Amino acid sequence: MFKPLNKTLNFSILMLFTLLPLLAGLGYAIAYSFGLVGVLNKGFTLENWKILFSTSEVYISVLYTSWLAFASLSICIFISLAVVLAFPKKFKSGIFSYLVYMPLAFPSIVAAFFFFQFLSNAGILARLCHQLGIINQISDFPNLVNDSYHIGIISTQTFLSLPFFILLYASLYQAEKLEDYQKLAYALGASKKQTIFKISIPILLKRSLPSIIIYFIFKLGSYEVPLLLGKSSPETISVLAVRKLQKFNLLDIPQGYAIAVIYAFLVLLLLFIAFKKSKHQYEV
Amino acid sequence: MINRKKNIILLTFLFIGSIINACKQNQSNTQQDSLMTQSWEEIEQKAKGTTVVFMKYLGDKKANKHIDEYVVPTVLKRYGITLKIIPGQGNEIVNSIMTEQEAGLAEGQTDMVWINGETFYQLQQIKGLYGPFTDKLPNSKYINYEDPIIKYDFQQAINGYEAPWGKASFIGITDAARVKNIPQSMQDFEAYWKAHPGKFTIPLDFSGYTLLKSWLVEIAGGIKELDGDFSQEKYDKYAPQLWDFINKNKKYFWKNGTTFPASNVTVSQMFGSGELNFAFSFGITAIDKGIKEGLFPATSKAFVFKAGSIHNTSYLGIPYNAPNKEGALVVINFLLSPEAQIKKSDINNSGGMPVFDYQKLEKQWQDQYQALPKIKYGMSEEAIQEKAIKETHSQYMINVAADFRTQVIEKP
Amino acid sequence: MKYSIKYFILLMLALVFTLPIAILFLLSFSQKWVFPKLLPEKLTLENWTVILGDGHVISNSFVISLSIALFVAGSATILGFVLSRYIAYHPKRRLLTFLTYFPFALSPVIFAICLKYYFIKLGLIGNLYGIVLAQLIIALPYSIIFFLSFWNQKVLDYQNLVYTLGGKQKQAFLYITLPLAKSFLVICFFQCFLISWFEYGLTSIIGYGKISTLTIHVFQFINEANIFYAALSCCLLILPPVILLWFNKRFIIQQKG
Amino acid sequence: MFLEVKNISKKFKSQQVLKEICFDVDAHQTLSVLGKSGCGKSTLLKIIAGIETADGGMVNLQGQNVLALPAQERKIVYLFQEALLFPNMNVFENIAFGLKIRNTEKHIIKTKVKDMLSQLELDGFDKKMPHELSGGQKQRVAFGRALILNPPLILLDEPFSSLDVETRSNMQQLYKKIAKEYQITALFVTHDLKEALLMGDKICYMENGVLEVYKDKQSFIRSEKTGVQNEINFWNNL
Repeated sequence: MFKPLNKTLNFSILMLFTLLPLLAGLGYAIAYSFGLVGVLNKGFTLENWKILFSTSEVYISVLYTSWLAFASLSICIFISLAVVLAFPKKFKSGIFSYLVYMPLAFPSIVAAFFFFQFLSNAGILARLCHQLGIINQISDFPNLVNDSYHIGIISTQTFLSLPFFILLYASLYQAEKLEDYQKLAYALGASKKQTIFKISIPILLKRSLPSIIIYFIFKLGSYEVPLLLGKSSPETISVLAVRKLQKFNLLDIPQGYAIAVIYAFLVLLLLFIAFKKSKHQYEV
Repeated sequence: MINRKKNIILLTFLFIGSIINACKQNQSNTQQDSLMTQSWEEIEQKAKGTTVVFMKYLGDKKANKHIDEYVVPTVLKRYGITLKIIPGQGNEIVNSIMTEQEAGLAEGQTDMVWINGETFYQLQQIKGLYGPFTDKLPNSKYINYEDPIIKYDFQQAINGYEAPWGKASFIGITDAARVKNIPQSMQDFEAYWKAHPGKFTIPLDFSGYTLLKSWLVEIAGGIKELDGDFSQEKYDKYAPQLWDFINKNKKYFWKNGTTFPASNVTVSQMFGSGELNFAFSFGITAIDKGIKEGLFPATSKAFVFKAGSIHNTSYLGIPYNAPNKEGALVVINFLLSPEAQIKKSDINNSGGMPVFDYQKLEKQWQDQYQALPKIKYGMSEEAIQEKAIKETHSQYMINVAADFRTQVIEKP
Repeated sequence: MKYSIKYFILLMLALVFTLPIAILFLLSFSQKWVFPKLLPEKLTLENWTVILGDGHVISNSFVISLSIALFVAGSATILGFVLSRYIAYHPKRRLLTFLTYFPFALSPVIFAICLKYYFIKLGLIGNLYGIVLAQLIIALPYSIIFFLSFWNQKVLDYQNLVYTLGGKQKQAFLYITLPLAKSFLVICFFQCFLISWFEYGLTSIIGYGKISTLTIHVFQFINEANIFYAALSCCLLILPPVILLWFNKRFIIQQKG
Repeated sequence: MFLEVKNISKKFKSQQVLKEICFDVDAHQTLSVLGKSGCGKSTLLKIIAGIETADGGMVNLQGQNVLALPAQERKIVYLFQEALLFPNMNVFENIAFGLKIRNTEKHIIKTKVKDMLSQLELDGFDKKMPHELSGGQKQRVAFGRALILNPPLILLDEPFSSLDVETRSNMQQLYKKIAKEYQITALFVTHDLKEALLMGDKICYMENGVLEVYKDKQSFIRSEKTGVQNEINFWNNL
């Protein structure tokens, strides 16, 4: 402990927890999807991949998952930027510096459960509308969960990632000396609007880009929220993969693994981009 | 350094390769072993002090409570067996056993499972069950294994590989106060949906798929047409009509048919809250249970779809690699006993129909069974029995489940 | 006028952050709550007394979850601290960091599905060892990545300074590195605790339902539509992080001062 | 000779940072090393201090080759560009650190540190935390932390470069005074021409990993590459 561990030992432990599970897991998924392992598989075949690509299910799922991640992140970034630029000091001390952490105490499953109770047709918001005389019966209330516009999922995801981005921008605001830049911009004759849109936002966005990509990857993999609040179709990648692996048809299992492989490569690609974008920055 | 890295990567691949090879080895087919030659007393003796892991569906609050408060403590007190309940149903069970098989594990994680239909069929396909074992159970004497509803699980002979636990019949639930003329045929339903949009949906679980099968039977003109082995030809003939029927009408469903709830539990809740006018159940006692719980309105009524009430039995099985087969046998035997069966049938507990043959019971059990609180709101056992129809082959269930997704859910 | 809008926004923000907790607690004390009643008909302590009563599954799960989370957080923090140092000063730092990011970024459920087979093979399914190992696979990379920003040139300079002043490695570690890393260690421990404490998909697959952590119970209660118990177990899940956050927050502020 | 450095070379990847460096320093003398940033000065100091390895060569301190010794045993103190006061310790504890890890008795530490504090004109600062000090004060504490060990050799890596002009000249004066008093032998690295001339008894110039030693200040001033001539011309032409 006091001495830096032996290099080989260090390397081995690191590989044990990073490369090994990765290669082993991915190797298994690939082997399964090509029919090389599995009780019901009968040797090498391309059939599973062919079936997978012959239906639109998987394309739609990838697009849908990306869209959900994109939408919730955009809203979240928009709110965080607005809030931080409006109240740059609120989150450094005082009650808000504590409150802002609250959503961090929510596992996704709890957040999903709460938003279901809050937004569903017989939920708290609907009851409130009923009491206020806005709606007369359950069916008058708009669909906010399991809905076609994915409002339930997007609100939950936004709620879950809000503290991260608020705190990120609040600290970047200070670290990047944004106040000085703003003053400089004013001194050079920029209007308030110009300063916000030409100086503050571009600086914050640029600095946070790697974090945004990493967060995007996390959102791609989210499982509990779309499981509880999503529609039966389309499904996010994780939900689709798990369904293929655990639901009725045993012959779907290899396809489930194929989806896992596709997802893993997608993550790899995005990570690669995130790394390219951050030459000297490793923090999330 | 680089060399070492290469070595490790190489080792990893070797590791994966060896495991893949291990999978290809023959799975053990030695089902019969010394276990069955033991006397029942020896089995009970061996089971004492052990733990039995029981994987079952945990979607029914009351049934869970019954297991927790009656079955688990009784088994512990009487046989010294610790019964551990873990959640899992249908394909999750198949999947778990299958992965264990792939890993070549002699001892699995579960000792007994609650299964039927396609799960049994799939487990048999992968030789995932231990058996035959029902002959060994002393309490088998109360059960008529020749009764077709017990002998065949979704048209598949059980051959002693699973022991019956409960009988079920598929019924619809509605609220007489809200629905004056209860629809029964598909035509009735179509008319009803158009008149009252948004009040109906199909859960994506075995309840929903059984409803779909009921309609498939109705389209086929009766269960006779779909009796026996799975017929792709017949399926291809009738299923498209079913999908047409639903696609034509789904805009009148809950949330315009753009989504379907994951389980009947949700549907029952929405029925209770008035969001939906129909729910489904496999137990004739479900309505009494629901009213008692305060979930359903007192005006709730049971009804049978035009095709009839699909009857099936659910069973208890033992995975081929169960580490504690003796314990599982003892627990299963207990669950088959008249005492446990009567307790289970009580509407205050799980409800549903017992699997014993009433005629084979001793007098005291007959009396006890008669003394159970009678159903007040649902349909009587006799009334449903009249309309009972057989289950179709499991492959219909598998196909209906898969095609409902591709033909209905994923079609805009 | 301008100020009132600002305060309104702040008020909304405060509501967004607090309302969920308030509602979950309200639900956990409720029993009958039929539409369209805004408030439950019955507020009672019964749910809590039943669940926190002797030997109830939930109180057991609480202890199990807590032990797993503490253990995972502890080992991930220590191991991550050591391993991140190795990576930070490694000539192939970028490559190693990239490798570490991968298990961290991958969806735990999908990861679990792909690894389940090996866990079964190694007898690590359905027991605590398996869960701890599986969660470590997720938490350790986080910890490593977290500490990478700690091991900068300055820390190295501090250590070298101690050496040139005649300090041994042990002394440099105890007197300098550890105090410097204190706030990092605390925050990392907290985050790893949360990773384990919140984990559902991976734990349910590797734990096989045999190890019933709190999140698994939440899911089960949701599945059987038992919303009051679900809310209660949600509250149990939220409470420790909220408390820890409070201390953590104070700790961070103290460090800055 | 007190310190003899012979043929020290260092390569980072493909870049030759130090090329066959040779020089020596007499006891109680300060050698200034002038060079632009990135010329290899810091690397040279780090090799002598033992926190960087050399590819080849020899460093003799009081007749002993120290290259094989770990940093802890060389008794050479390296002063970084930044003061690097331990943020978790107050001024007293910072200065006492080297003594404490040598398990020196408490009362001895106390007197020694007190003396050092007054030498450094820091009386009454003992309870202050590093973040409460100014840049010059921090640098003085860092000095004290090194001097209290009575090291045979001190390596100073641009210690005053981050200070403002006034503090800087104060510190230079203070250093001269203390160097004399404690009979310090030191290597003083700087990129500032004036400072190099001021601080060093002897001066050398480093460029692209090559070190040139001038036998006296006059030859240093006359040399073309050191930039002294430019400077003189500039002032003359004003």
